[in-house]
Amino acid sequence: MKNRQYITGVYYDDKELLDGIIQIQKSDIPIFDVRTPFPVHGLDDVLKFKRSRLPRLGFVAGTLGAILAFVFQVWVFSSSWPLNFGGKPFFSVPSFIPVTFEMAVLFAAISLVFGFLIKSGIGPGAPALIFDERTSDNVFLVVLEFVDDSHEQKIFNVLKEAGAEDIKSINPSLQNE
Amino acid sequence: MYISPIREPLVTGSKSYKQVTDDITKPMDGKPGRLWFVGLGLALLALMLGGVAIFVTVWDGIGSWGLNRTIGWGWGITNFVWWVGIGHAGTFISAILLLFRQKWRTSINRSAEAMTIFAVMCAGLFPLLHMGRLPLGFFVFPYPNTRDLWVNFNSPLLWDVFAISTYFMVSLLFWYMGLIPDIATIRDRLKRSFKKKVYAVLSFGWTGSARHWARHESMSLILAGLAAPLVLSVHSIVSMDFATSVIPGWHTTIFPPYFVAGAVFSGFAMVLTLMIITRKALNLQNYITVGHVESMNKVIIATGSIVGIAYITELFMAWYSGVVYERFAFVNRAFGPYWWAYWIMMTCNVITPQLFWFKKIRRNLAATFIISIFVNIGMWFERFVIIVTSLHRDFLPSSWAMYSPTWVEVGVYLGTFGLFFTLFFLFIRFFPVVAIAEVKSVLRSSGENFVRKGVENEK
Amino acid sequence: MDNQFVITKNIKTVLTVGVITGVLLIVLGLIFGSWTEERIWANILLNGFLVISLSLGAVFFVAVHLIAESGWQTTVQRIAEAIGSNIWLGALMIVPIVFGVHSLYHWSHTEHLDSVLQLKQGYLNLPFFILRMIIYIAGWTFLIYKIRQLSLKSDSSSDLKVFYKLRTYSALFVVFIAITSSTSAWDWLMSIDAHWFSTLYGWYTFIGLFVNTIAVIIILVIVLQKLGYLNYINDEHLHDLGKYLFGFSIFWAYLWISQYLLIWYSNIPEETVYYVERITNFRVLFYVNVVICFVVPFFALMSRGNKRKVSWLLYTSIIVFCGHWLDLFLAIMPGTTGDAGAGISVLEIGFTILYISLFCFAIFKSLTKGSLVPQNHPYYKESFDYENIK
Amino acid sequence: MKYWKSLEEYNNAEEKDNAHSPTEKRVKSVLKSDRRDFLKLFGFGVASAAVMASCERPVKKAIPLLIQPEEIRPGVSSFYASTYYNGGEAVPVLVKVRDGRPIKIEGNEQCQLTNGGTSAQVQASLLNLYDESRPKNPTFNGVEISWSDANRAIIEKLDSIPDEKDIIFLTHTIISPSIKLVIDKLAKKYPNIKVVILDSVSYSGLREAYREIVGVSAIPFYRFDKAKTIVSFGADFLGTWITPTAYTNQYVQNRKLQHSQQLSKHIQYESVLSLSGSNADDRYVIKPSEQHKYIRSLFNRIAELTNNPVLPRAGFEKEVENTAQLLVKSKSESLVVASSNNKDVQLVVFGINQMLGSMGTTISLDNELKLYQGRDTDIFSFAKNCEEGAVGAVVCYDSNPAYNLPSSINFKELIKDIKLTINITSQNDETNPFCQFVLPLNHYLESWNDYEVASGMYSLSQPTIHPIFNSKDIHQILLPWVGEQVKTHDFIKDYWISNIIDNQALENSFVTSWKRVLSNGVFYSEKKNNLKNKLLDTDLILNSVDESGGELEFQAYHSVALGDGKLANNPWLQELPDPVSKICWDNYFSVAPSLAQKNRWKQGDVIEIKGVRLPVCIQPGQHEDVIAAALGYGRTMLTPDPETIGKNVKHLLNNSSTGICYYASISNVKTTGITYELATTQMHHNMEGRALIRETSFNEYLKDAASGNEMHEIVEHHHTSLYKKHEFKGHHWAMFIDLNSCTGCNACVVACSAENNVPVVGRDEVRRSHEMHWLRIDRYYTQSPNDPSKISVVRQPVMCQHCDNAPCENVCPVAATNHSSEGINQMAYNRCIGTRYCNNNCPYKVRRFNWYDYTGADSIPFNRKDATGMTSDLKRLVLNPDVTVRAKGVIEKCSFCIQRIQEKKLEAKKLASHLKDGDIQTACQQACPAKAIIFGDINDPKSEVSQLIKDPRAYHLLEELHTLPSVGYLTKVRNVESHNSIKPKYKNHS
Repeated sequence: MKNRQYITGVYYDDKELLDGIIQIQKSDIPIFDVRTPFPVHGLDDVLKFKRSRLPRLGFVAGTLGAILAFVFQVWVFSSSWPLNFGGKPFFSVPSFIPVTFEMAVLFAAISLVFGFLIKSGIGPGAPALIFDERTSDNVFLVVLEFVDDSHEQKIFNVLKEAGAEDIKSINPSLQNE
Repeated sequence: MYISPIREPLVTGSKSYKQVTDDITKPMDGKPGRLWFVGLGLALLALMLGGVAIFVTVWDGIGSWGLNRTIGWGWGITNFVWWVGIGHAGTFISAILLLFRQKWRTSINRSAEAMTIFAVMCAGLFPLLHMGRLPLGFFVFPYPNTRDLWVNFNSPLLWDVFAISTYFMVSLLFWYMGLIPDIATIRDRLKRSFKKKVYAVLSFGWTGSARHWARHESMSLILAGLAAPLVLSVHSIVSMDFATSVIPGWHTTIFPPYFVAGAVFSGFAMVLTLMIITRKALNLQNYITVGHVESMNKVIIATGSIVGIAYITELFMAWYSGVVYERFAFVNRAFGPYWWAYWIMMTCNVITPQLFWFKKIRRNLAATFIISIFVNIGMWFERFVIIVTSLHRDFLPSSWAMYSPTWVEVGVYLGTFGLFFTLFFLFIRFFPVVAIAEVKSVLRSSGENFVRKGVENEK
Repeated sequence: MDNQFVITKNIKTVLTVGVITGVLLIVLGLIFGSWTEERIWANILLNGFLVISLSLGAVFFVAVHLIAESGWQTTVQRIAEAIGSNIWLGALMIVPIVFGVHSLYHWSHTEHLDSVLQLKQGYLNLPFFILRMIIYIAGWTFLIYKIRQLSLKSDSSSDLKVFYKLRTYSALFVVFIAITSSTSAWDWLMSIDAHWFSTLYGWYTFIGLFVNTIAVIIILVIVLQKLGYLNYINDEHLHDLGKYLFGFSIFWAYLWISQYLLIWYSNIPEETVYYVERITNFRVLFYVNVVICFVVPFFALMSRGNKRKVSWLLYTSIIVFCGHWLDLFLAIMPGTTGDAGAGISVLEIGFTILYISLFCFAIFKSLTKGSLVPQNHPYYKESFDYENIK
Repeated sequence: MKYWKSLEEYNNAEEKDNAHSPTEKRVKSVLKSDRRDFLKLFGFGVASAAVMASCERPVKKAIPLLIQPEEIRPGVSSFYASTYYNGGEAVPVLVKVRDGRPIKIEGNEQCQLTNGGTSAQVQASLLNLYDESRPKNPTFNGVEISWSDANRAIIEKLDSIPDEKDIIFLTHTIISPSIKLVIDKLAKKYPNIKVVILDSVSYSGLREAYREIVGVSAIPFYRFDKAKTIVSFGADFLGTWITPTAYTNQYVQNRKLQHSQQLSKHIQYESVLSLSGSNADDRYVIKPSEQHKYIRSLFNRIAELTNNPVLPRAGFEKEVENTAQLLVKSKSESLVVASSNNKDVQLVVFGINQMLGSMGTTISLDNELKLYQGRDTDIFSFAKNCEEGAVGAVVCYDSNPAYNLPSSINFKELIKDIKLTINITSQNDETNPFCQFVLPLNHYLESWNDYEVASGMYSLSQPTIHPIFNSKDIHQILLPWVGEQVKTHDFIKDYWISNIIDNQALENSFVTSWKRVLSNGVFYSEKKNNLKNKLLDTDLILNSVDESGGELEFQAYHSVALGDGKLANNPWLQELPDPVSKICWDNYFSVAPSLAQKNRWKQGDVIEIKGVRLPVCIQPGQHEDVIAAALGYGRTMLTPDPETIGKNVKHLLNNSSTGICYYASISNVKTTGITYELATTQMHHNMEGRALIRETSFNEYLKDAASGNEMHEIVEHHHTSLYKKHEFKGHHWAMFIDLNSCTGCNACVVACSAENNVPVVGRDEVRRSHEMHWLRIDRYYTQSPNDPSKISVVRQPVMCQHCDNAPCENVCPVAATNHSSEGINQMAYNRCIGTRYCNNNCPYKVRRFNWYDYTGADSIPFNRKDATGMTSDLKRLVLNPDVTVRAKGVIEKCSFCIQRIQEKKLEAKKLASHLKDGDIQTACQQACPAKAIIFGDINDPKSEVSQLIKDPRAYHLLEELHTLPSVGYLTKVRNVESHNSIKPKYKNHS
């Protein structure tokens, strides 16, 4: 496998970043990544991200949690060992609601977080591919990837046209390896 | 996105993105000041006292507390409910205000969430400690066992086990997920060092990739959507510890929403108490502005009034019910031997927050600080009043008794303060108190005269 | 943008037909159905409370958003105002119950009260009941009149002072309604079952009427859009209204279960009597109520897409409206008509159609009285330009 | 041994001495040993006690009632008939023996006096068996010696006493025919022996009055069961007077409305609110010195009404008018008794009874009571003789003169010059330090003995355990002195054969008859006294009564729990709350609220009278000018830290040489400024208008049996539920308590503690409301507390109500408490984690939490909290092995004596028969002298409880909460003209 090379262009403003990206997209050069210090509003539309499937995951997990909790409680109370507590019926639905609800939330929340971490490939101690340490500070970075060296200059130009500053070819440092 | 010009800026002082990062991460640079060490030392001292008190409680027995055959719960459960309530502000701010698109939450949600977690840790101690047989506490979990005996799903205390642990878990995840980008910021600011490695591990390899951000936002929103009913459910379930009983003063249907309102009320008061000091100590006046304080005060007055209406509703319904026990319970609250607790509660919770109707007071930091402490005290007494005055004179006058705490109970309570502040001091030292990324995201719309090219000078 | 609403002939026709149908159904019900005096009064109370509660809910919606400095609601503020400003109609509709007090409220029969009701006489007595009614209606009407007037004023004046004054009156209204919503619910609804009491009842009723108001606002918004107005209301606004309906339906369910669970749990006869009556005599409706007030909006509006679908939103809102009508039905009927009125007949439907048609007339009339969006509102621009987080 | 000046000093001295005593040391070290050692010792202790008891116990002679004696079956209890007698009342009992150790005392249902009833003291007397402070070996001047050495020395000394000097045998009343025979034998050998009876309580006045009338000292046999009108002047016959257990049983016969429509009328004149007074229908509060005035007034009024001669120089108190009318109306079915220890007053009382014709109906001379034979003049002359040097030897037999002698006699001074002093005692009592010889006496559960309670009413005691210490029974102590070597059993048997059973015609062989008597424990002969009373000669009544009462008077009384104080070293009794004041662990000066207000005294303020400092207890229903305190206190209790409980108030009484008087006028009451927290189990005394105890008047009851209980029907009618009741297909246990029969005597409370191993927590813990009693008796005052005569008292025993809709069960997170299929609210102790949530939710507050390690069952070492020594090696032998000993941090509560239910169910199953109603008796039910507690299966249509539930008087406590309790109550009906019954504020839906 060939060594990947990247060219990065810096923006200092999120509005300019969005305009710049639209400009770059016109040139058919695929954008490898955009690094921002905070979630830039509208960026996902510009980059044409599909809507995340995390909500669906949360719903499924939550439903599963609720069903498991409810069925377990019913089983415990009416089948495993039906005990008479204060004359309450064995199948005492209102009593099951709180635990059912909590388990639904717990399942949904845990699955969401793990879904997010796994999908994003991050986690405790995961290596980070960092192009510019300032991206977590004040720099909006557009990262373009090239394999063929001949493309390098073209990309440079595109970025320049798109208003990017501080354009450079870079070999990213891997944090935490 | 257009923002109406009559809105107050959320970040003052014409901050650039860079400045935001610098200002907020400043406390993490260099050596901490003497004040910090003094504070931490005091907190550790209180924690040690708590440790001794806990040892006595577990070793000697609950008899070392001031409880008796009539009053089975006293300071312990009062503190439990109080701490859980305090915790609610964090979740309320980060979940419900997020759903309501209240942008001013961005400056305070991080520290409020941290307080949530620390407060829930403190709170969680009490249900454990109040058990007569702590070593057997694991019985509350429905694990398969040779006796084929499960747990009692009818018990609100069991619901608490699920609610509090879920709440703690979800709050922790929510908080930490929000923290990841900021930890990455700190990581990226550090020179190669051991510290940097630690932050690198903690940052989960966050890069700020647009794709991650999109996913992160989506997850945060749903977590907020989950946390909003969760925060309602937690204090509702806590309230059901009382409301499901038949004890007059405990059994009343308004408890669930009223407890939630009370929890947010006390939580905001605690956030204010701490943030008014923290913003000064850490020089964050530009991020936690008087406007923020005013917004929080508005929440205080709203929830305080809800709580007040609930008090009056309870009082009226006790009379209206025509039930002798109900009527007596409330007369006893107001004029019985614990009248002072009731009137402290009434004064602190219902009367003092009404001062916030005046804009001048609402925007006055000193006044806010004092009133927030009043509210903290009042909300503690609310739980004390509910627990102790309802129990000490219930149905059979033959069993009526009095309750006063022992040093052990007070010690455990102080110990939880120790725990809370130890964690809080460590938190402000090692993590950003304000959510850096989130503040940056509202800087454009709500920063004071955000000057774009100001950044150039910082290169 | 056509911001001036005009009542067309079609609207008039539809509403006139509604009024006539309502009257016809009532007459039919009276001739062919079995009815009692109690049932007539119960229907007057039910629909009267429904109408006045919608007015209150709508103004609360406006007021609470104004003091919370919310921007997005500016687009629907006038619609809510139109509903709210007809408080006089609701008052006219509910006041007649004074004449039916003896049919509706057991406590009014002072000649044979048991010991407990005697204890309650300090509150539950006719003169005080009427006095309270006057206070509620006078207070509401005054504050709503002020709010409406100030809001209309902003159409012609760009003075921010008007806006701040509006906010002050909104705050006053919120405080006043915070107390009176509970007490009026105790007076008009809870005291039907004179022995029964629940501290949550006031809040529960209030959240019910608030959800109902949101449903009605959604219905009106969509209807007006179909009539060609409000074209500036886009998916984002509908999404927000949908979230509202979704969220408050859950909140309503939370209060419902809070009240039911606690009473179910303690199982004290003085409290359970309320639910026992409903579960034995109104078994089906009792559960249907929960399903259409909670289960339907919960699943229908959970996904983001559904909240942005006009028809989906409209049908859900209509179902929720029916649900809260049923909720009121269950609050009123068991205590007044007992098992005799254990169902919904042409009489109930007739009354409701009649009242709602009259109410709609009034709402449309109010809509003509100003621009459909407050012109000089400080959040005017902000409310058109925003997006929900995905 | 050192002499001591004060009790405090005595305690210290004793403590120091204990340090040298190896046994005391051992006990102490056991108490302080760590858990592992403790378990070893405990295991060894139990095993050795069991082995010792089962190997050496006199199997051949003891005959169990139910089980054949050949062997002891481990885990199966045997019952032995015996008799409790401690110088006061005598109560035939059955002793439950398990694995060689007595663990419970039950009443003997064959006894015609008590019908199986017991008292708190009878129940508690078991614990004194396991009292480590008992003298363990014979001692001479504090040095342990052997029995043979002791006997040799004693005989030598006795022989050396010159004939002109008396040998005083100072004893409590001996009602044992066989001991009397032994003493006769002694008297034969030593003709100078003189028996002086020193009772802890003097009934000399009563006896002397009857001596006047019938010629010999006698206490007649009262029949409260035959009396329609009972008038008592200060006599607490339900609590402490003569034989309260028997009287309670008689008294309630006319209070049980479920059996007949008869209700006796009880009128009490008294100065201090007593147990009897609190049960009275009408009550008049008078000063103690006024008693005779009122009695004379009553005499004269009745004399007028019955045309009899009146007494001279007697005023008329108008309060007695009504009493007189009632008495005359019920004629011979009347009974007047008085507490006065003055012969003349008792003569007037006799005169009243005679005029009414009660002699022969409610007062019988056929079976004269043998109890309390002491004569005050004997005691004073004994003292005089001692002072004059006319006494050569004093032998004390369980009479503890150092404590029981009137305060004007200083025992120490009295006997310091006497050559031979012997104390035969089963207690570490106050007399021991002053006597040369201390001879340890068996506990009654270790001894053979016989009793004649009343003429012709015999009972037996048989040993149920081998003597724990080196002690002997009285026969074995005395017989060697006359040179006889005969076993007690044989001695008694011989005596009975020749004197008691022989008289009776037997249907069977003789030996069988003895066995049957042993097995029954009681024997009734047809023997009658031939005492005849003569008519009262009014001239006989000397006007010697001192009429001048002080402005402020002191009244000494005996507490129901502790009585004369003989059982003071008994944690069960000390922790028993007084049935009136609800205070335990101390005595106190009880004062009327108005007096307290006048002097600005608050509850617990210490005041001083004649050097006696005691805290004040504000007691409604007391005469304003009277300060009262209980006798029987000021004794030392061997707890891990020995302490003196309360103060001895005897020296507040000034005794003339003619008799002991239990009141005195006092002046100069000093307020000390010190406060002392009294330990009490009830702090609020007003029902707050709640329909907890429902009562009505007899008139209203006759009109409508449900009167006062109107609420029950309303509540039943409005019971709605959101879920169906669980079905109880087999048994459904239930209990009913007749509030009209319950006198509040507390026997049930001690019985429950003994049966269920309920921990004793000590004074400090009671102060903190940590008491553990599973069964408590709630006591409320109704009416205004400021009018002492109007105040009325209601009582209600409350234990777990075993609700079918139990609020407690719902909330336990770990399912440690739930409902059995037989309707019992059950606790799984080993599952309990101690959240106390159930306790909070219990509307009856009957659940008890183990705040500390009271029992030693906790797994954490060094944290035991045993203030009363109840976990000592020896005391643990009293534990009921059928009931779990609860650990620290666990909730416990009444189980309906589930162990008894299971036992009887198993028995029935083994016999393949059905349980009969009444087969199962809970401990409280069994102990109750009033038989106010009824237990049974509500699913059995023939059972008594299923009949009672239909009784119009039946209701449940807090029934409006719909907790569906299995315990029910029957309304209290007072025999009063009209009754301000509390109208319950409860809804009735119209």
